[in-house]
Amino acid sequence: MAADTLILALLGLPLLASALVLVLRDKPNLRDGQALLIGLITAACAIELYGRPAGDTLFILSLADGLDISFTPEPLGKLFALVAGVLWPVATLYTVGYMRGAGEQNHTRFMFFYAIAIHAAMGIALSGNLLTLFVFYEILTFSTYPLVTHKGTPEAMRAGRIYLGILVASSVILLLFGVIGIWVLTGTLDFAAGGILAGHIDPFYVPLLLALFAFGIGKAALMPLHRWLPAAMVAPTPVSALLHAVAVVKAGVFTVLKVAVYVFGIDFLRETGSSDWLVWLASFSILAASIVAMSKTNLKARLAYSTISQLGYIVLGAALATSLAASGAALHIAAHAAGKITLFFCAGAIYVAHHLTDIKQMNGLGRVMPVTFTAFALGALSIIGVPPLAGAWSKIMLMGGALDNGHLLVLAVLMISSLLNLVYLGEIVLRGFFAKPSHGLKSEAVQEAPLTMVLPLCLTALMSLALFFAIDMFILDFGG
Amino acid sequence: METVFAITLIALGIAATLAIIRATIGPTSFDRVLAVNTIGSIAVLLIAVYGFFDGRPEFLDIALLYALINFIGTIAILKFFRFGTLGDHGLHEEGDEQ
Amino acid sequence: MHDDVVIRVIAKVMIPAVMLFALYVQFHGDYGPGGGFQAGVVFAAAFVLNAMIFGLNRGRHAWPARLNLLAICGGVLLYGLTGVASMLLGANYLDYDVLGATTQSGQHIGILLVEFGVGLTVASVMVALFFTFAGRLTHIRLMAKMQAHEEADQRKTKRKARSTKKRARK
Amino acid sequence: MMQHLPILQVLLPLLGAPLAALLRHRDMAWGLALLLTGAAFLISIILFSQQQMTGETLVYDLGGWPAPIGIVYVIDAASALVLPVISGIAFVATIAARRLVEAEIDARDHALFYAAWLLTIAGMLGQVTTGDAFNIFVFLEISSLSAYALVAMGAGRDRRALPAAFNYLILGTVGATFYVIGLGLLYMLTGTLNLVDLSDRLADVQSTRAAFTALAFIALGLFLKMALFPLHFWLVPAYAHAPSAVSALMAATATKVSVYVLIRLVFGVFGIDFPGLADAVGLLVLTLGIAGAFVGTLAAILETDLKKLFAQSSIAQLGYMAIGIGAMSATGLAAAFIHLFNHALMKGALFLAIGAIAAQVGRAGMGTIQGAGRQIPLTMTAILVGGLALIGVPLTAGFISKLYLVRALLEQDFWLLAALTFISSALALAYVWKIIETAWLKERPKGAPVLVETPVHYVPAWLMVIATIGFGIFASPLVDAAYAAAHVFIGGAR
Amino acid sequence: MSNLIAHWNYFLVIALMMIGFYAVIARGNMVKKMVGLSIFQTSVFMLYISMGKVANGTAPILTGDTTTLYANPLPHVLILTAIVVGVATTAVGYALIIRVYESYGTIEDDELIKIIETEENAEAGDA
Amino acid sequence: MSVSVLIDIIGMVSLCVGSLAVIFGALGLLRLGDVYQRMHGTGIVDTGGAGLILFGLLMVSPDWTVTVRLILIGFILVMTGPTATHAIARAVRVSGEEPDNVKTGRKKAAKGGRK
Amino acid sequence: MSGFFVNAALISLLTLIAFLAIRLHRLFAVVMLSGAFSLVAATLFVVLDAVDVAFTEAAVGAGISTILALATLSLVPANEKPHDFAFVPAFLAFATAAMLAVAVADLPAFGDVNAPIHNHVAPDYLKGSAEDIAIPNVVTSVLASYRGFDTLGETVVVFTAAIAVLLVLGGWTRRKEDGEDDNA
Amino acid sequence: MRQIAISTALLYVLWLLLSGHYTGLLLTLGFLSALGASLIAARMGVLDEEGLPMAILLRLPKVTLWLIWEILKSNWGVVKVILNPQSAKPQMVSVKASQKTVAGLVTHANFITLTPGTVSVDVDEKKNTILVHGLTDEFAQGCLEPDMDKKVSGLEGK
Ligand code: NA
Ligand code: NA
Repeated sequence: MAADTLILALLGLPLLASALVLVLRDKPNLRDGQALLIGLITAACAIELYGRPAGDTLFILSLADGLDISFTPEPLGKLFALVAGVLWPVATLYTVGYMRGAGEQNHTRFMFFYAIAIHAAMGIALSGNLLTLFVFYEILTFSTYPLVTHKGTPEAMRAGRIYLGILVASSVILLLFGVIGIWVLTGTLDFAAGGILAGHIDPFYVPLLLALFAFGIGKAALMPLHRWLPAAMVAPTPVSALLHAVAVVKAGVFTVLKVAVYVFGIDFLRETGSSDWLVWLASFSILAASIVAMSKTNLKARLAYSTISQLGYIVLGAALATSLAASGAALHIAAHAAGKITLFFCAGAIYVAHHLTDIKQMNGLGRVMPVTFTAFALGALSIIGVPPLAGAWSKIMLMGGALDNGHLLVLAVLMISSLLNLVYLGEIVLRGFFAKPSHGLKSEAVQEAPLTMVLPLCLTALMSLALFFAIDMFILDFGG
Repeated sequence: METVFAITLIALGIAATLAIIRATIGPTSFDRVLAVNTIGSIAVLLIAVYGFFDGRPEFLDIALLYALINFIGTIAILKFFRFGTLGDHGLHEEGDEQ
Repeated sequence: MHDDVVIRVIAKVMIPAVMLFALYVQFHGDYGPGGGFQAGVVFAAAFVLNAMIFGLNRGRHAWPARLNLLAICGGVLLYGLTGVASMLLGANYLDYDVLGATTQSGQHIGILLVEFGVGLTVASVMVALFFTFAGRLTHIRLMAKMQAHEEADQRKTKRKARSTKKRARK
Repeated sequence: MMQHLPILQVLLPLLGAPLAALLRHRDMAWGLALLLTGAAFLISIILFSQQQMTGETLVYDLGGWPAPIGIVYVIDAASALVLPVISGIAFVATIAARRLVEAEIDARDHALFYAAWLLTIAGMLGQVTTGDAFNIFVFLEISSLSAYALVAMGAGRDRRALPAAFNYLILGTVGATFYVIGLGLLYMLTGTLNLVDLSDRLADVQSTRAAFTALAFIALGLFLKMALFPLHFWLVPAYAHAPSAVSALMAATATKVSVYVLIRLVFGVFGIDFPGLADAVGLLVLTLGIAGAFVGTLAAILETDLKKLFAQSSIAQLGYMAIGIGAMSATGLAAAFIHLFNHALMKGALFLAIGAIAAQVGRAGMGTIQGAGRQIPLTMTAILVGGLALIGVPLTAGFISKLYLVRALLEQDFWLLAALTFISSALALAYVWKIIETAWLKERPKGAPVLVETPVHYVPAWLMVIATIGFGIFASPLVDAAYAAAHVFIGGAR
Repeated sequence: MSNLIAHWNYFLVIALMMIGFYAVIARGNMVKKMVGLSIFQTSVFMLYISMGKVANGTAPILTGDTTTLYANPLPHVLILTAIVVGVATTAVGYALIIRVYESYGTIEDDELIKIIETEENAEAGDA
Repeated sequence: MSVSVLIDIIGMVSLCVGSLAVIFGALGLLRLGDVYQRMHGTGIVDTGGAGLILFGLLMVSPDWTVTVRLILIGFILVMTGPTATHAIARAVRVSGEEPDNVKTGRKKAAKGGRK
Repeated sequence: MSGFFVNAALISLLTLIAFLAIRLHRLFAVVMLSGAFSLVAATLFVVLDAVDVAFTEAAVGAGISTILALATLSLVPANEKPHDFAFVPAFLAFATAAMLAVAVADLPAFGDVNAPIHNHVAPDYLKGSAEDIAIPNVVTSVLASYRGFDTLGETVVVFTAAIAVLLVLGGWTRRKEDGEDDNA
Repeated sequence: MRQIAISTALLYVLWLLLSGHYTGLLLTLGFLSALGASLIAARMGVLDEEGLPMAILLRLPKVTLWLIWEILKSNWGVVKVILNPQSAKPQMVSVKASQKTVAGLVTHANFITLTPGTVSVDVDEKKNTILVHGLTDEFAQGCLEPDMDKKVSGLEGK
């Protein structure tokens, strides 16, 4: 198969799945089965594409002169496509289990928009220029809105408004502004190795332009634009998984990274020092979100703030503007994805099996749900950065990048944050395995969630482990 | 001859001014109608004389029109006063005038 | 106002003369002030005078509303179609040169036709305006009456429908 | 007959009006209107493609009298672009009109209604095509007078249409009179009324105060006509209380024509190099445009009646067109043309869809559409797409508009204005989302009237929706045409 | 001063225009607005006709004498059209005034606004 | 001293006297006591004033088309002037207005006029 | 110079009438003054050599407009609600006038034979009317031939007014409550 | 029918007097105009004995000079009153008219108004009386004299 065909497959398969979901809406098993099957094929395609050398640009159409829809399978994009592609079938399997287990309504609508969101994520990943990226970025926003408000309660509606308000407003006010600004400055929107901006702009304005992207990409949840993420916790857990691991926030930080690398160019950023301010903001975001996370006792809320903190790492990687840091950031996309999806799957499993959401009620739960809690522990350790789990590598590389760039204080930030991670994630593991049971469970017997949920979370937990060893495959070279 | 025309024009102007004063002070609406009707007559003469003054007397058609409009306008105003409408009034229903 | 004998008689004398004056103005626009528009207004003035003194109905009788509408539209169409005739004769729209044997006679014919169109439309429009404005009160009464009729009709049909149903049931 | 196309596209609806008035059967009047607007649409498309292919300016001498002596019709890149917008919308609106008019207007009035309908369309087409400054005024009045009557026809359902129509009449007439005053000064300075001739002869006297005052009066008059903030207050009641078909037609076309005339006069006659134009007038238009964008958007957010809401949004959208004009550059003008085109499509879709609802229940309030998404999905989807396009979501026509608008501002280094433009357009999300949420995410209240949709209800709106998306994806031809139109007035490269 | 003499006709016409324009925008009575509008428009007509005047000229109806100076006919033509447009607008305006009075019982702007506002508030209350 | 000069002089005198008559008529309109009396002032304008001025113009009329028009204007004024005056007078009477200090042979007319 | 005084007198008269017309509250008087205004304006047009315009203004302004206004007054209240002097509109009107006055000072003098408008296009009309069209009244030839399309438009405007008035007043689009009001 | 013919003829004469251009086209149009105006007038119902008082119209020249003299006399009389408004002694008198036709009665009333100093205020068709407002006693009494009444009745013929 040619690379072009693979790209089309990655974009088209989720659409096909969504169409079939509608067609097969009256036959739930068939509907969910085909989604899973297509998800697997998509994953295979993503893996296949990842293994290919960088390919040519696939041109789709031109909206107008200089405004094209095109796709370029560059390494960073392929990595994100891989993350999304591989996690999709897993998440689908889990979704099926969760939706049936928790008795949610409107299953078809949910599956439909879920597939569309994957389509949008693929589009973002493989986008060949800023316009394409922006288009799919917006599709992702609008397609996930029905998922966030899925429950239809006033609370869900309010959350949906915050979600849409922040994401759309930031993107159509700031991000689009930045995109058009670059279009006007350089005359092109195509991504290019080494960036396209050098020589087209007075360095004085670069930090401002960078700010348009840093804040315009609301999905990166950089403080203070993070409010939507905790608000969206009202949605069913598979949505949280989608938001945090597979598509939404990953798309955000991916976009930041991609813009830094292929539009600004990391060398240009470093030489002009334009991203220094972002280093500090990301650092602040990392620490502040960690501290907030510690104060939350709702499991999903805590995980949400954890995500905000972790996204800071990736933005930090982009802002440090060294090859090593950027590679670390890219790796962290994958590492955090595997880790965080595990954690959310576990949270969902806990909810489905025992209807628990508060951490304080989970004392001793590890003995009731040993598999789930083991997986949770693995995910948590990966995120904390403990070898032999994936998160360790990315943190090391980020530290190395900070050293390269002379940002010694960032080292301290990374250390402190790891410590904080340990505290707020470790607490859950410790409570689960070692605390005296405080909940009103009838028996101490093992009582796990359905297999369709346990299987995915085991898979993702193992991925975290596998990633650590397959690290060679995931170190991208951005030159410079 | 020009001078005489000019004198006549001035005289007509003075007369028009006097009539406008009457139209302004009223006191009854009929005074105003009467004054406006008079202004109309004066205007007819003014245009006629001005045509001669300007050497283009063939524009008397305009004076003729003025005279007609003046009459119709006065009738309209009076009708409006007496019946409160320009159309069918009071007793008459559609189709039984006369 | 026909109860006032002086006004009545003088109006009767004036009205035909006013109409003729209007037509004079219509057809002498080439030589002096005036033309279709002015003629139309003056012609309408005759109708207005007539209607004010002898009542709207006699005016409507002399010049029925449907005919008036036809005249309103006919004037515009006469003007517009004169231009179309130029087009059919191979010239640009409203180019009168081709309408006659010579360009001058063509121009004269064209101007005569379009001015007549203007006069026709303006006269009938002014008449329509006067009748509509002055006839407003009557119109309101008429509409109320027709509305009442319609409602009564509807009620009747409903009643009939109901009774047929009843009968059918029986 | 081919050489007569420039006049025919105006003449058909113009002379169709008296014919329609004479018809006794309403379907015949409608059929005639449909036929004639369709023909005008076809002709304008032929003219457009002809102009695109040859790139030449077509001049048609009316009465056979050449330019400064007689009145000419001009088909150039600019008029060729705007004509299909007007006639196309008119055609689609006429398709929709049948059902809407049937529901809202007494059958005895239909023949006259369609006569006025054709007149307003002919008036707009005439303004776009003519190359004579005074002829613009005449056709402006044809379209305006008939529009006053059409708006007043809303009184059958909503008596507020009457004062709305009256205020519209007063302000419209004041606007037209201002235009005439400005034109008088121009004529006094140059001795001609032909736009091209005016432009040539104005060069000698362009530094006089009189010339600048002429510009000011013409611009002011047209600002009123195009409802530029703060001269916009007549528009909302007029559009909101008019019959639905009329709202759709007018919201999509009427003010656009005035925008076009403004461009034609300001850039085509005075020219970009006219002293004081770029600094004084440009700055004023930019300021008013951005202020209008905010005021219109904020007012729309507070509205609960859909027609009013989108009428307020029109104020904002006109503000964007003004911004394009105020940028005083080729890109700016192109952006104005693009938005003129696109906004016509979006507003057409929105008002046709809302009209389909209003024709059933009388008033399209938020309560009416609550939970209507499932009952009339196609209609509500049309509103959804139209709304998204107003925000400027990618792959809709609105996105392209915004892209070029901001580009124009950035090219001139108006960074702050560009930022404000972005902010105001993002605010549109608030009112669009209010509608989407109400229609799609809330349950239909018990006892709410059952809404239906049949092809007559949604097909016209969907034609516009398809165009909105089509021109959002394949924008290239439009952008090229818009640039060509802009280059009629301002030279220079893309 | 010489300017004042040379343009006196224009200045007077402008003063007149001001009165009409004031009436349109300041008066709340609809009939008054219409009267103001017609004064405003008529004064614009005068502006045009003043332009067309040629000193020592006569009306543009040819006499056959080649030395005669004629006034410019074009402003006359334009104003003829404008007068017609004006009366058309006036007719429509008065028709609307009649209907407004019939439905609202007033033709005063401020009273109308009050009625409409009350109505709309009530409507919003229902919604 | 030809006939034409004589005619010119007659015309001039007629115009001047007519001017005076018009002014007196207008003065009467202004000075006389009530609306009935003022009608007599209008009468002067319509008859003496208009007649003399038109006659004066007639004397200097350059060709017969002008003559015809002057005569027609005179005719129309003669016909409409009194009619209008009478119509006003009648309207005043119908409205119930009685002339000032007048010895009237009739009782007040029945009330009519506007509702 | 005599023209100066005739014009000045007429325009002063017009100003007086206009001033009175907007001051008075009795709408009937206002309408009558407006009719008188048109008559005087028409006279001014004669003085300015615009005989066709004068003819039209007399027939329309003093005739038709007055009659329509009277017909309207017979259906609506006869008196205007008194209003205070409005400063903002007065200022706007004054500003507009001032702007125009400044502009007008730049224009060719009143009656100037050498003004551009008398030397461009207009001579073509005067010449063409004599030679090409052979009609003495140049206004007619410009109106009906040179600018015949404008006049078609003008006719359509009149037609439009009729349609509009028939729709608004003669039409059937009335709500039931309205009808009940009328009968009361 | 006869009235239409008379009216057409009269109007055509009026046309010929006004026109001044005697081309075939205009002569034809003139005739058509006269005819058209007459036909419409007939449809309006204004072409009857009242509207077309041929007898009076034809005899009118006979009294013109007398009328002009009367007008001039009364003009002078009114001017005197205007110069001294206190001398006005207004009066209303009812004049008995002897005319047999309505047109004659109207002519009488208009003659009264035409001579300043007297205004016909009301004309009663049935009683054949004219109510006259006189500016002074003399004017009012002048009306009561049968001079004018006889002249007008003479116009009616028979
Ligand atoms: Na003419
Ligand atoms: Na007398």
